[in-house]
Amino acid sequence: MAIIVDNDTRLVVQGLTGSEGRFHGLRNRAYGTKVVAGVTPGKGGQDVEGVPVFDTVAEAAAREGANTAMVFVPAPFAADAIYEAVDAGIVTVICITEGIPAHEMLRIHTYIRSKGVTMLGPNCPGALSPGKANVGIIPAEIFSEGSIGLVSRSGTLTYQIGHELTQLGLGNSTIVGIGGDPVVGSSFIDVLGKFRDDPQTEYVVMVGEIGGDEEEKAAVFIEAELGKPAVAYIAGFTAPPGKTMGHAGAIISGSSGTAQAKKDALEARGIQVGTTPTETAQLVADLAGAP
Amino acid sequence: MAIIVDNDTRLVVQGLTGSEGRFHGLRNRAYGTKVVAGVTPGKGGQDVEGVPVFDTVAEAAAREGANTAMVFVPAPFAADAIYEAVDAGIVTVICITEGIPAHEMLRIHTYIRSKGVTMLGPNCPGALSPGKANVGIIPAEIFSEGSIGLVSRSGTLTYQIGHELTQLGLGNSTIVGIGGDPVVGSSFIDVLGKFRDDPQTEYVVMVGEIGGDEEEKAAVFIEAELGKPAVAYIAGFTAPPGKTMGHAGAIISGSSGTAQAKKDALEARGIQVGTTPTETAQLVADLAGAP
Amino acid sequence: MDLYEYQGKQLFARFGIPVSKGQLAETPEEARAAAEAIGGSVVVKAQVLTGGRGKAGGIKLATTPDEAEQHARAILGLDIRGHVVRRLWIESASDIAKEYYLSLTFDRGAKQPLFMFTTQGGVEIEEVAETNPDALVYLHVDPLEGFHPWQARRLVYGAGVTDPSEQKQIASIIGKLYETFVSCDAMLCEINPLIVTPDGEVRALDSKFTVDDNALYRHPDIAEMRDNEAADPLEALAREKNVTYVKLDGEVGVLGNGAGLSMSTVDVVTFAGGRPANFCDLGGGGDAQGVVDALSVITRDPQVRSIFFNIFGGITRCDEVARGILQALEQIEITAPIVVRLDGTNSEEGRRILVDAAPPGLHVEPTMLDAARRAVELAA
Amino acid sequence: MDLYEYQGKQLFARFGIPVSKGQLAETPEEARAAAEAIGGSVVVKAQVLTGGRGKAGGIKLATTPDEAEQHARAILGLDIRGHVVRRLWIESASDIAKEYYLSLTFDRGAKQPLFMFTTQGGVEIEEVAETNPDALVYLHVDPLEGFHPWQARRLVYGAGVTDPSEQKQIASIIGKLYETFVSCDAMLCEINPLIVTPDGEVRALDSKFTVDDNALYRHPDIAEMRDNEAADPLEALAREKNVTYVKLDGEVGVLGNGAGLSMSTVDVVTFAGGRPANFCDLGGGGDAQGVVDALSVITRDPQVRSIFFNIFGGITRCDEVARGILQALEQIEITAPIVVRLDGTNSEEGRRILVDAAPPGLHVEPTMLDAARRAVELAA
Repeated sequence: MAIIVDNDTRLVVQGLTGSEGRFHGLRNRAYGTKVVAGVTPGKGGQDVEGVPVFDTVAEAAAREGANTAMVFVPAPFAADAIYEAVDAGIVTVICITEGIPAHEMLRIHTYIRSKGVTMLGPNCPGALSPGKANVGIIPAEIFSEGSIGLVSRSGTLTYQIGHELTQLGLGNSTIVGIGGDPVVGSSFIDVLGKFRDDPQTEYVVMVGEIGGDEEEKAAVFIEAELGKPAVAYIAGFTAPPGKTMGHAGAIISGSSGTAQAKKDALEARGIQVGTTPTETAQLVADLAGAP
Repeated sequence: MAIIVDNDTRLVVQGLTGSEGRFHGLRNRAYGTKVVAGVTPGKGGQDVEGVPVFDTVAEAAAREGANTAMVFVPAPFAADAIYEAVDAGIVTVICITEGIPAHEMLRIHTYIRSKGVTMLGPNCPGALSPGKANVGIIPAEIFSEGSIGLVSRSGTLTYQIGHELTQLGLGNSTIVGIGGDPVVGSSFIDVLGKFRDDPQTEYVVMVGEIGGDEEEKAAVFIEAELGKPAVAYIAGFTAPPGKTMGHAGAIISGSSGTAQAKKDALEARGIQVGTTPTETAQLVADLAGAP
Repeated sequence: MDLYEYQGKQLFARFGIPVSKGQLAETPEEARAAAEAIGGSVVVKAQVLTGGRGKAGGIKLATTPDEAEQHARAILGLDIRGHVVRRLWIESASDIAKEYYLSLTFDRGAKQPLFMFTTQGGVEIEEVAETNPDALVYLHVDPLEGFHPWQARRLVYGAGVTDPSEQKQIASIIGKLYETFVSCDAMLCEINPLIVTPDGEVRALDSKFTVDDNALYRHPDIAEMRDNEAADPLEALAREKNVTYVKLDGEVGVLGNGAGLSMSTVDVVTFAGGRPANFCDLGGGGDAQGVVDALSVITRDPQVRSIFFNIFGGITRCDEVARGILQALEQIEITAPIVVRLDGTNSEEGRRILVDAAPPGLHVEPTMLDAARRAVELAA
Repeated sequence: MDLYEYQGKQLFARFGIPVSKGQLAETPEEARAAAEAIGGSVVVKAQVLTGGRGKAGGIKLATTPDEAEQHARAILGLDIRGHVVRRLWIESASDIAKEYYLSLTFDRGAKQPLFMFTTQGGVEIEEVAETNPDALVYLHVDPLEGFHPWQARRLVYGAGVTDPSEQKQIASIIGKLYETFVSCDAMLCEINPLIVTPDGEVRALDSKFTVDDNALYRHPDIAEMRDNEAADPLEALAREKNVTYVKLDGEVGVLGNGAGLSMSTVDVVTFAGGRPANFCDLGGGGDAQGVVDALSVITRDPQVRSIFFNIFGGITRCDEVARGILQALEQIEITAPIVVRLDGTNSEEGRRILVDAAPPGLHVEPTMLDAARRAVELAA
């Protein structure tokens, strides 16, 4: 099983001919992901180390059966690329690109929901289901296959926690980066719902950070509906209000979105929150009864 | 039973304080329709012969439980009135106003579908379920209660056929005017689907006219899914191409939308088409075994 | 409302779609002056609201102002499919390497705007659709979501445009055409041909442009483009008096209330063996003055030999219509006999009013069919 | 990006929202000239990117140009909540009959723009929300469907505005505010107070305006409004070098890769008993030059007494980071000791490079926690 990406994933890389798209697209293929096509307008007919390139996503879907898109096109063109993927029938869109204007994302968010599309990002590291597929920029070698679902707003922090889990002998079902922008395609709850329905996933780790109230909402969901043990980590306890901390979405507005508020909300629902990545991994290990 | 309007209808009249809104709103109430509210921005707090007037549809819905809206506001403001009704939770919108730009209606059509709202019009006479409720401008005294569902793009032509049915001793479940504009809220098929599910309706009469291809689509539906005997009438056999015949939607574009093409499509599906209103009524009488 | 080629091009230009330089001319002298002002070779193009101008001799190339004047003299006054040429568009002549086709139509069936694009332009699109359907790319646009650049790419690549500069120019024109279409409340925007010049420039060489009549209130500049002189004079008169009137070819003047019933009335006259002279809809609420106005238009048609009044009262009150008829008979000289059928609201009173007054040549009939037959008889 | 009051008002005015006449002044003399040009009584308003100007003495009424100059002299240079006043907005004084509140915010939770309107303006909206929640009307707008006039009516009638002229003016301002918000990619547009003058005119008397940094690329005019001098000088330097840097108050300079890990690193320093001097994110793909740039910003802070490098290599290659550190040590004078923790991609090679070079004051630690403790110790 696993969620979002797996052996059924047939990936089209939008922006495959760009340097980043090429690097990560081929890296994903090397991992075993079925990278079936690339799309770069005007470069249809070319190929990137054997991966055929098309002018439009519609062609990639029709000719190669692509069902998942990874978006690597520059921010000013990324929103259009996402709409194109959705309108071509792609059901999972993973947008690595960062810097898409928040208003564009409001519209995209509303639109993809009406179409039943799953989207990660923008500004996300992608999703990795160890042993099955890797779509995005997550360094797969850190992770091993297992029963822990990991969902995070951050890339490197995820690697850090994944690394600590691996050192404790624990593996992952799927590692999901939802992205660090103020509006992203999937909320924590969306991903937690998928973990709930995934038989491979037995435990869940949620890695949040300051800004917004998705962690607070997720706390309610975890208590009421997840039905699996969960542990959380929150970054940004020492962040000052009104400052954007690297991620466009990581900002304390007035008194809302603080790490402490999120921690309190989680603990009030009986969810343990680690103070450091190390402690968080240890909490999972304790739950999972690892060595 | 009956469809669209009935004893459960709680009507708010948008534009109740205008001369037409007032005249027909009160006429509908006199028939027995539950006219619970009017809306005219800036006139909240007034009343029209005991019907309370509100500034917004949201208030009319919250305070008087309105579930159906009749739109009588001038064309330039009618689209906004429709959106307002939908966003206030109204589930049935009947727009009498004519002259709403077709592009506005494209957007409204797309929007109401996503919200599951039933809409008649614009440029329609409304709906009458004899003995239950009348919403719109249909002269109810011509019609009697019975088992024949009548759906039409035209007002007076509907009265003509209804009159002939009444003279033959036949009554109606509901008379539905979908409106004469190029884009209306409900297609023939939408209304036929409701007649199919309505136990009171045993026979159906469809009154079409030149323009578009809704009658052709309806022919397919009647044959495949209606499951009740149906008769049709089409107006405009002698209309020249490229001319708008009174209704904005009644226009033959190039070679499409002719009355003959519609008649042929209906007859090809085994549906009888009357040449005159009188003959059409007689065909129904023959089917229904009336005196 | 249909626009002339040059009017459509003016709107195209307003939204940034490239068109050739040109000027309007209504006389041979103006055509010469325009050719001089534009310079070089020009094309003299008849402005008529119908197709087939080329075959009818309505489009001519002129290499000199002299020649432009001569062509203008020949084309002005030409009758092209019933349309007399009164305006010319004098336009800088284009070298044409390729002819494409691009249109955006209002798809009533799908309830969405529909793009059509093909590299097989310059001929009727119906022809392409029949003989080479794979060459025609269709694309609907969700009216709430609006247009996105990828849609232009899908059309351009889908139709097999391979030159990168053409791809870019056409994609840009496609986006601008959508903007034009929505901003102008258009029902049709067609560019045929969309040409590529030998130096690779893409331009709209023709335009077919229809605007939603119901939306003209918010486009006063477009509403002003209407050429009232080009319309049938009776239809122009009707528009002035706010009467819904369409001229037909026969002898039985027809007047009904409501579009559907009026169409049905015209049909019934035909089935009764007569030829309707017109379609005329009194509208939903017809009052006495409306009846007078409608009759004054109908009777202006010298072909009319009888008049058939078919009224089913709903909101319309039949007594009011009866009074209108009597009033009209006083105010206008009406020689044709009038057959009246009244039913519905206040029909008894209406009939009584007419029977009591009993003006000469007025016949009251009980049913729509009876009345139609009588009117046909009287016109024979 | 936050805008000054006067910049927000300029954008308001561009979209037709009424504001008072005013001029910018950076010296007392300019303030006098502005007051003369505007005429009548003026208000001298400190332009700072924080609230509480009034209480801090940053807003003064002047009835003469002399007085305006005096006020300007007093206000320029004031420190308001850590912001030094360097600009003044001299504005025609308004008579105020009523004070309302109107805002449009980017509601991250609901994923929709959110209108808030109340007739209880002029105070902090949080106060109204607490003490008089029924007076505050909320309304979300579907971002695909866009704004409709009924939404303005719902706000205006919902808040109990009864005067018809006010209703009309405010409804119009609401529509324009939505247009402003969407067209400018705003995250917040707040008008507090929205005043009604004694003669019934409605006007925006203040503005709070935040624009999405990610959208500035398509608003070069707004991007130019940024006042680089108002920012912390180190943050301004960082922006110039494209380094993601936020100044904090402590002594341990922090540098991580990725926003989440960098935030976590700052936290861990705190939990280890230290005080972080900054947040600094090397970004996802950090190369050697990026490391040099980041270090050059961090070491410019005189408070920094140790530097903590926390890298988890994914796309970032640890060997590249190690080379960057060595390069920086050659190019910049760095006196503070550096603690480095490298994990992930090429971390072994990275550590080897550092251990082999063994520059003085550089410490390599095996884990994030160990490294944090060491950095805190070294800063003590």
